[in-house]
Amino acid sequence: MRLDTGMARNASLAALAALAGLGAASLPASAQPADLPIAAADGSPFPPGVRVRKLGNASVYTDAKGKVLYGLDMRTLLRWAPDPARFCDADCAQNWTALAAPTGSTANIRYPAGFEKTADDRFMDPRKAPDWTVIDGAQGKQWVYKGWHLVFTRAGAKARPADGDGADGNDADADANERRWNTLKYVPPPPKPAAPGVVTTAFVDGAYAFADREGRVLFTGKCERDCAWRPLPAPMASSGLGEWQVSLAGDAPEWTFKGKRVFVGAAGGSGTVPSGGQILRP
Amino acid sequence: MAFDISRRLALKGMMNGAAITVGVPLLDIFLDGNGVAMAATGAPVPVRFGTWFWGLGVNPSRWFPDNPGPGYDLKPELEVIKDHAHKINILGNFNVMLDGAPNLPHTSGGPAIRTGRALTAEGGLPGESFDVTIGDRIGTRTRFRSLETSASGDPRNSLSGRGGGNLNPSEGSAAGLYKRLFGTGFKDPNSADFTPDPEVMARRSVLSAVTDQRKALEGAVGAADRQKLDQYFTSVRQLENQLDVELTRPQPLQACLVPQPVADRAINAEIENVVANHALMTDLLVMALACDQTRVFNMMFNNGASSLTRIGSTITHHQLTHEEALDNRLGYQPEATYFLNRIFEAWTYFVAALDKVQEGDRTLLDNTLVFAHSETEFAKFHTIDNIPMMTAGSAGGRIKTGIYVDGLGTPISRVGLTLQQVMGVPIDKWGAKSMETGKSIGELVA
Amino acid sequence: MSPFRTVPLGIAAVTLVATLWLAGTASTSAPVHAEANGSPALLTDPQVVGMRRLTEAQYRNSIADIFGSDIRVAGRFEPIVRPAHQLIASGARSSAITPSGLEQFDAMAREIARQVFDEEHRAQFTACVPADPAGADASCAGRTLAPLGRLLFRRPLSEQELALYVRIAGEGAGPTRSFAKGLELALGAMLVSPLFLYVVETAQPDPVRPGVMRLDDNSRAARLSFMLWNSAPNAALLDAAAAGRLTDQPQLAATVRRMVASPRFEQGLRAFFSDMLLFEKFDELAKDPVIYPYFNQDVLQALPEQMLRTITTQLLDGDGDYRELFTTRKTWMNRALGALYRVPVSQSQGWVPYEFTAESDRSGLLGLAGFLAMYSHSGRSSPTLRGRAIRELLLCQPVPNPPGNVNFTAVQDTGNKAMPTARIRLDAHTTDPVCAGCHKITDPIGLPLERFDGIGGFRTFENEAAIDVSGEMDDTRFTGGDGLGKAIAASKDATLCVTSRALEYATGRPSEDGELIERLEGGFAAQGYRLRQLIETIASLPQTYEVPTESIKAGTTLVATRR
Amino acid sequence: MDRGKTGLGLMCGGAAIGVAALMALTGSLSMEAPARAEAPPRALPAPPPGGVMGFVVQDFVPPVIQGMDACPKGTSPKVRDIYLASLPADERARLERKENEPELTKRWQATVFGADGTNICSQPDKFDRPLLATVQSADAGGLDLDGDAPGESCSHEEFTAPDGRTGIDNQEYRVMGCTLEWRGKDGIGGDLLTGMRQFHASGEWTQVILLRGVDSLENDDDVEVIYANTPDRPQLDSHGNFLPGYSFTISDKPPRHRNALHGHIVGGVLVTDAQDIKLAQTWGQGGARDIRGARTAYDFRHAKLRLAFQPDGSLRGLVGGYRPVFDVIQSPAIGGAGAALAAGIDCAGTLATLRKYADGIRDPKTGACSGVSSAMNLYAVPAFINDVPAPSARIAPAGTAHAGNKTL
Repeated sequence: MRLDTGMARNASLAALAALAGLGAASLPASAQPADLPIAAADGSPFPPGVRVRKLGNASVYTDAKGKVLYGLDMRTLLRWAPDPARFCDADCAQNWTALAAPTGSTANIRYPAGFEKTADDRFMDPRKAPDWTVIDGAQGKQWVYKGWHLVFTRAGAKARPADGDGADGNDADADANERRWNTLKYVPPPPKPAAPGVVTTAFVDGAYAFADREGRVLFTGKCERDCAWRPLPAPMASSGLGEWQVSLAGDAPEWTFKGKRVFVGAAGGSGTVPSGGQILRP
Repeated sequence: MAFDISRRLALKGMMNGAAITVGVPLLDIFLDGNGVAMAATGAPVPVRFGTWFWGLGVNPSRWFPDNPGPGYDLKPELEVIKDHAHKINILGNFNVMLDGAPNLPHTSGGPAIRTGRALTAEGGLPGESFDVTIGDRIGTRTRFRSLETSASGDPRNSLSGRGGGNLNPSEGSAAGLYKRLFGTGFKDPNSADFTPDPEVMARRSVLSAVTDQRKALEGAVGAADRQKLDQYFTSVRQLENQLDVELTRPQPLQACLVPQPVADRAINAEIENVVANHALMTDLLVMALACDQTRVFNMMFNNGASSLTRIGSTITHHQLTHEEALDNRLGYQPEATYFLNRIFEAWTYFVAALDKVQEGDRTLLDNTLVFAHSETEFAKFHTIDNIPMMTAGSAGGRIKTGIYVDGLGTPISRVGLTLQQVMGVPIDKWGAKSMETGKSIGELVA
Repeated sequence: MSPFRTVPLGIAAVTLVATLWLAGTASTSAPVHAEANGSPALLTDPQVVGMRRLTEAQYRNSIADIFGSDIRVAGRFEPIVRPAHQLIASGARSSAITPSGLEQFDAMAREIARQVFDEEHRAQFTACVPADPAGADASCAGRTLAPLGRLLFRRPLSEQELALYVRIAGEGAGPTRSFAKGLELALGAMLVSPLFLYVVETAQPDPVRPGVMRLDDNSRAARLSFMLWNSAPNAALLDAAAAGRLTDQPQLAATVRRMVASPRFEQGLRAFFSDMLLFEKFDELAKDPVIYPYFNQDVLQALPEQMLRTITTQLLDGDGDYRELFTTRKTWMNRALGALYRVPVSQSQGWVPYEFTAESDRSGLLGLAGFLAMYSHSGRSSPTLRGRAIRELLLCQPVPNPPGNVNFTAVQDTGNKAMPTARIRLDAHTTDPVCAGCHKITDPIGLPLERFDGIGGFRTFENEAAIDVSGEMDDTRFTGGDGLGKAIAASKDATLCVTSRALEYATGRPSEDGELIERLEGGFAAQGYRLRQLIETIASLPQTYEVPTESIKAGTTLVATRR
Repeated sequence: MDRGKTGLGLMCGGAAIGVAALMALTGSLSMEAPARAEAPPRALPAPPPGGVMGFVVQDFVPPVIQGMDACPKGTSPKVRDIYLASLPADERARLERKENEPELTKRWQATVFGADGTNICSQPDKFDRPLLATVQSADAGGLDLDGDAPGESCSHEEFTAPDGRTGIDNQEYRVMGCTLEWRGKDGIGGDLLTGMRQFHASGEWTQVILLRGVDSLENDDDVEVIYANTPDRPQLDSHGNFLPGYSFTISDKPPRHRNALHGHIVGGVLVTDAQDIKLAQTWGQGGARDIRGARTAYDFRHAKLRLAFQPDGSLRGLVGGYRPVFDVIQSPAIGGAGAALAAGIDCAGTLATLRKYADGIRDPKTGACSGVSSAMNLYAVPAFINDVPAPSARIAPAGTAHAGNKTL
């Protein structure tokens, strides 16, 4: 390659450096830290032995022995290692055990080196990675969750503690090694029910519920005379869709779900559903 | 009191009205879904749209005119466009609102302009870029829906796409562009045979059905309403004519001359080389338009974090904008500014090349709308308010030119909205969150 | 050319004639008329007595109600021009559609039709499964298009009409190899038809009063729906029309009562006031950003909404007295407006109720920035514009335009320390007797609002001079916005004005029946000036459905052009 | 054009550039601000009934003092110059000749990189680089941080503030004050002000101050001070100044920074008791952690506010505290090699110098300090502030995991 082109690359690495490996950061899919919205699983099969357990009001991944899985976000480790996948050796390895990939498996992902695109088609782009991939880690081939999170269990821990969860650097006193660790929380893949275009789903109180396009929760219930509940308006010309039918009883046509009236909550949370209303779920 | 306001008079005030028929022209140009403008001759003249991108902004105080409106004053860095200024608009003081999303350096500005949305994902676009939307309107029946080119040779340098991670890759080699355009697969439009668009034929028959209602309907109404119906059906007739034009074989494209092949040449970001490459690509693009091979194009002169270099030097344009300290007494960075001057020379070449080609009583430039923009205002600080933008050409008389528009800090999405509406995209609102707007730039719409 | 033969004229003619026929009293003689195409016979009975173009809002609401709010309506609507001192509702009666206007309607129609029959929506709107999804299916197309046509044309399609659209669907399905595409084309044709773009009003003889024509049932359904809900009639109304219930006075009254009691009435009331208060002017409102940094796009969008929320809160929540619209301190705030009014706003998004303090001097509609900014210049307030707007909009008292050759310099020079306030500048200006006449009408009711600047921001000084807000209206003297509000609330002209506007809004013509207006106003007063009641009365009034003879005989037609 | 609209993004090519840009600009503010900060409060209005006052922070910049005495030898060398300085005279002369510029560039840029893909900004701890030249004068803006915390600090020299206050701790300024980025080249600068303003106007960094229980602007020994971030975007006038009178709501979404402080007013100046203060600081690289930028923060330990009420209703003053040394170079570190190559910033050398002058965040066991004293000039205009005491539950709409940015 000619010198000036090479140097040209170098200078624009300025920009690219900033971008390198960060693309996925944009997707909620990269977000495991406790203070960020948890991305739903993509439905791809779990690694052998991995399962989901309830932990408090959330669900977390555990290994075969029921030990809670932790994610270590590789993007936060550049200061310590140019290849963050190799971060957890020596001291770290004392406390954290990598979730090993089955013997004989080959790495199919790697941390994007520098700024050049991952041209090498043996490795996939972490941004587009499925939930579970295998990387060359400090403790050998190990699992990676959603492209970025090296998967570990707490060494020596009994079944399923989740200490240190969410201590991801917001806590001023968090130990430098703790701050990047987060339990891998599980949110099931969103269902794809047959519903009118104005209806979507949202994850509310540990399960999916129907919502409108703005994410407001849909609920049903007995609406007393001149109550302030807002029905979900339906098209007059619609002949309905599966369990969703159009009621022309009132002044304005409205949707019914399994024959029940449908109302729109004030906002996203279950808290916005008035008393007497039951959240509608697929 | 000199003016007695009795109840009687009040009532009288409520009742001065008789049936009147009012016709208000909305747009003085007729265009249909395929963006066919009717030239005076009534023959269809394709109207084209394209973008011209340059990286790293300008020195605002040396670029933006002082006075909004027609006949704007030219600052040092725009002096070079002098001869074409009457066909060029300058757009300033439009803001990118990120709604809390980060200002990704050299990355947030371009996509915000092209999609009216704040970039929240690295790489790619937060939505469909308007050049693609416009292509869906006017580019569907040409051999290429659109052409993307990158004078600095980087195929990844693109701001065009349907949204998400994938961008329409740019052609970085002039030789490659020639092969794509005029190599195998090229059909001389003047010899190619013509097949009417079934969609248009279908629409034509729908309008006929509507027209057939005329006699009966008019027979049944009073005079005042018949007036309205007359105008309504005149309008339908007008629309039918436009479709008929589309259903008949187009006039030969007199300006279409197949150019000479282009030899392979080095591709790198050295400025002289980029300028030469840009000139070659421009000439090919001009013929691609004249021969109606495409009606939509995207030309990237350099990239956002510009890797342009000077002969014998390895310090890039981008590097200079940051490393060359700003002397606030001087008000700009001399070294970095060298590249700006070269960029606007290239822009002038591009505009002139389009303006050289005659199409009937207009030039190719007149029948084209070129939108030029950068990705920052002042690169040193990555400012994305007041990003420099221009348009050239009048899209077959649909927009006014020679004007400096001061956006007064309104959302930059107004530009994209206006361009799309002018090119016949049926939208009245565009953009998201703080950049959602329904207010197009009235000063420009002819 | 092509399989798309244009439909033989005969059929279409029959279609339309039959349409109009069926729209009127049932008859079997349609074919006869059809042969005697356009014969005078048509001009007698039944009769198209009016065509009112849909407003943008009515078009959008109709599409949203019929096909759902997720169907995008994108395009620019040719504006309906407001005749001087009248409502847009009256302008709609005489509004034509220009080529460029139709072009937009055509593009919108195709875009809507495309969405309705795209993969996502198709299933909901197709009444049956076609024999072959890649080909024509007349019976399935018919079953799908008939109900759509009824909703769009606000009356049942005649057999011939249906045949026409089924034919279009068939001819579309063939070459495109798609049943859905055929339906799309047919729907597109309906949406660009004058029968959709115009509310076609047809009349029938009044059985009880010979010689008098009255609107028939279908036309009444449409009129009620657009007047009270500003949208297309729903199934219930169309059924009522089909059953002839809307020409039966008691049943009509019952229907109206239900409709004004419905939450949907708010949409109708908003449309009425947007028309009465010239809200189309907000589209052109602009301010000098250097003089008024607090005026921006967010504020501009919020101004009419704040006025409408204030109106509906006062008139609908608890059926308040119309006159209190000029004295109430209850309103709504959002973030953008909060800064302009200098008040805190708790929510980042949306609106929160707010009540002005007594010291604010903000009294009802006239204390809101929407009114104050609209009737100001881009860089300064204008007592004259405000006074004139109050006269014309709220009191229905037209004020003459100023003569051409007036010298305004004195008024415009706001920097002049010798004449620090608007009052002083106007006094200087109106020493000219030519101007004095009109300024006497406008200024004394505009000056009390001078504590509000060109965008409605509060101030007590102009150029360091204290602002005098004393004023006078029809010989009553008062001070400030509060005084003005009380004066208007006490003015019979105000209630008379809204009465006449409501009647004009219902019929689409300025009423010439002064006695009727006075009588209605009397009833309005008797009911404590509750507007819901007034509109209910008007909507159930037989006169509202009477067809003035002038629209039957071929009247002369003026053609106006835009100034 | 309207300078007011000029802002700056701290990162391209590495946050370093931002820093470069940023610091290239210090000026008018740095020259006047300390004086302004102590403007004798004359004719202060009475506090509003209820004693609640709100402000939105418009200016938040390092208090650089212009003038030759701070850096007699000029600004600190860039990576390129450092490389040249390391060479024998004749070799230096040879490389400085125009025709050898490509070779020089190739060489100095090579010094940015180390073994197995490391570079001096992404992995600064892995390099041993020369120290930066420090500020030589005895004057600096800032606060006395250790006066009331003996034993919390490590040995260091102290500055005198332009207004005469002594015992000023500002080791960050001592280390960074001679860099081109902080000092600029023209002795006026001022762009830094408008640059930083863009961050604070964007809703990314926007800071608000809420005072409760203010009985007098002159003297009050008990004031509740909430110093927090808001996601709401301030409105600007045509000169880029924040417009007073808008409403802001304190962020209730993580990362959530809401510092509840206690202060007292003496002679029109509000001073808060020392306490850790955290504020958002997201370099918009797309973020090592999430799209809101690398999850960094202004992490001021043992920090204080010193704010003087102004007759026009605004607030002027300083926030000061000890920052973990690495935070100071967080931005160029995120930028990585680009920071060094495009802006010539020596992250490793800077980090080493910061460590040497560290005077705070003392480890009781080892006695070593890992933080530097620091201060920012601050100017805030009146606003309505809605407090949100407790973070509210958040729900991630489903489907958006794949549909992209709706949740962000």
